[in-house]
Amino acid sequence: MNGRSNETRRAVEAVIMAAIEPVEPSMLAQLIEIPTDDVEALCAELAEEYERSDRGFVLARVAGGYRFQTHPDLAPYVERFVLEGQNTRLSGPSLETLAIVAYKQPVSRAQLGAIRGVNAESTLNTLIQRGYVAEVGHDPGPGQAILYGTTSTFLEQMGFDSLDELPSLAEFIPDASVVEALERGLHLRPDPEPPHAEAIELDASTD
Amino acid sequence: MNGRSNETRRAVEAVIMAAIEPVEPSMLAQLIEIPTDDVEALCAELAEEYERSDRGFVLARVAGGYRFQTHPDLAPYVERFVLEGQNTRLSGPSLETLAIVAYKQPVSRAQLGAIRGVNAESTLNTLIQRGYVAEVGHDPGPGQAILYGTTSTFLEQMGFDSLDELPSLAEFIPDASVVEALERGLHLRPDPEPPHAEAIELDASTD
Amino acid sequence: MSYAVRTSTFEGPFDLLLHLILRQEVDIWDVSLSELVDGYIEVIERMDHVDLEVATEFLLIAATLVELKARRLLPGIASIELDEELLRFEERDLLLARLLECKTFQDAAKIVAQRLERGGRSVARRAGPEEPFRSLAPDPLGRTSLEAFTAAAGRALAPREDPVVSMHHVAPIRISVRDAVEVILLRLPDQGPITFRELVAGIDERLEVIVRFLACLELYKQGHVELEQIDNFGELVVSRCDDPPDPVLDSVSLDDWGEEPGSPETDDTETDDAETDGTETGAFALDAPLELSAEGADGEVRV
Repeated sequence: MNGRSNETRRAVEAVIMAAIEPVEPSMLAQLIEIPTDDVEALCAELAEEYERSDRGFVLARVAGGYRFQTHPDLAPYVERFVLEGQNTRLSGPSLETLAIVAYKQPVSRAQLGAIRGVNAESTLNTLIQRGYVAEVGHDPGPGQAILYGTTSTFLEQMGFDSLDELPSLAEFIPDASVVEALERGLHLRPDPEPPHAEAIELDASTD
Repeated sequence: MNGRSNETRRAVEAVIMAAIEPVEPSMLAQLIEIPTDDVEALCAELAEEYERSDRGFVLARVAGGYRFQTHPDLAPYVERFVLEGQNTRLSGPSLETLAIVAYKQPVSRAQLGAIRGVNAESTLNTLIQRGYVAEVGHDPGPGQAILYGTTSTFLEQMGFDSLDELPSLAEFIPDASVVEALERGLHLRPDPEPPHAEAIELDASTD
Repeated sequence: MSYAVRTSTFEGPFDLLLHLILRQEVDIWDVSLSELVDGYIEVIERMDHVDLEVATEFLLIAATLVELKARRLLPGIASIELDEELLRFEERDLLLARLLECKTFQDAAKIVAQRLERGGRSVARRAGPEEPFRSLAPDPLGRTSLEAFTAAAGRALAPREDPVVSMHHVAPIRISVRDAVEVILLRLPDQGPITFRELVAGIDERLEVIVRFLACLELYKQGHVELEQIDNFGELVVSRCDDPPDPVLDSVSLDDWGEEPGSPETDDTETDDAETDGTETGAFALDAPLELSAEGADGEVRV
């Protein structure tokens, strides 16, 4: 847009290039002395411009700020360069624990164990080691259990601007057919007959 | 030039963007599988392109390699950002890792991970980058793990004359009652034999 | 830094149960429980090492299932009273709720995995500012006080709480149903209802919650409290009965829950023991419907 000088745009590029972490729009606004809204608009324009001119990098909005990062298309080249399979995949159980922490944070080990059932310990340690999860405080209650939550590294890795971008947990609640299947599996038959009876009754109806 | 595909150009941009140190042309050539001369030509083109489209960053050839850096015009903004912006304090985790290195040096990454338990990898890299920690030798044992210790920069910044000035560790190691409470947390009873082999190892870690 | 390598598809009893039920490979009540146990043991044997938590938790679930199943086999079940039946549903619902929760997070984890994978394809620029800006930046360590540094050392080098091996299933939980009954009677308001959730607020020991739940059932049986749960998964509301049939608690019935756990017996290593123990102590008598799981909670199910 014409309202903003060329220098403003260039300053935004320079500052983000010099940063190590995502730069918050408010920080850019303060440095360059323009309204935060303008920063946001400017960054959106820049991102689009890079995309249009088919650059090998993108201007991404993650963890509450802007940063330059490589275009996902070029992962094969970048991975060869950024040694050590830094991106070794998390195991299924670790992912589940991570999902629970993400949705239930702040959460104690005991609470995690109650939901996850087993192995919460070792998977949580893996996640802490990866920097996805960290201590975020103590339970005010007796025992003062350590509480855990996700980190900005987690947001950065997910490519999320904030936790609000997590899809609602409601989306994953099993639908009626799953619930029914489970209920069938767990059914209690009120009939006096021994279990060899053929009929499979859904006695949930007696509720 | 037409001879080179768009992807090659984008790959060069991506790799340089991901790098922390300037990337040597030979390295780029090897990664992208093109002759080194082509890399040089490509980078010259890219530098010109950024200049022409008036970007806030430049592709500079420094120390025998290529890297993105801020455009000299924009120095005032970058200066202000560096002075007021991010990274003016060490994060808690970084400081903790630094403390371990200071007290336990020389120490390997594996040992660090065992003590720290969390994210030692990335915090150690930060500390090396800042010049507080450096390689000081190799473990004589098998594997020859790299050992790390603190640098003279560390001493200077902490205002220490020598490492002898580090306060005695005993001052902050929790007293016996805390250790006991932790052991109680393990739910271990004075059983004649420990319920699980792991418990022995864990106990050992409290000394 | 070695992590346990997971060689199996199933991470725990809930995963396994979920899988079995959803594939309709098994109707929990029609399959012999030993089949389930065998299947599980097979899974455990394929693991590199037996995970204590996995194994013990499975025994707890198995014990609950045995109990539910055995109760259905008892003669005279037709004459079972409505409240008995409701109790069975409640128990079933607890299991169902946990299975649903397990499934929910399994699905949520898939999205997290997708996003992480996508995010992992980009690498952020971390080079930071070049010289001369780099040396312009104030040295962060120079701004760190000695106090902050030593505090960090204390945090980092203190014996960590983290490597706690949870032995909750192994070490007997000290609280008994009898104790829990007393606690509940103390905490129940003289008038008006209180939710079960409030009764267990602040307790994060799962078995303790279960014991408190069992205590509620016991009080209900003896006519000291009313229980109400309007919806499936809804709040369980507990209120004191104005005129219990016998103001004095039936001590014999309380004893059915087992004595205060003393020193643990040593050799209950087999799953079969859970079954035998239960039967021997009259666990399936209708007036103590949840005895077996209570025994499990009180530490008789051990590996």
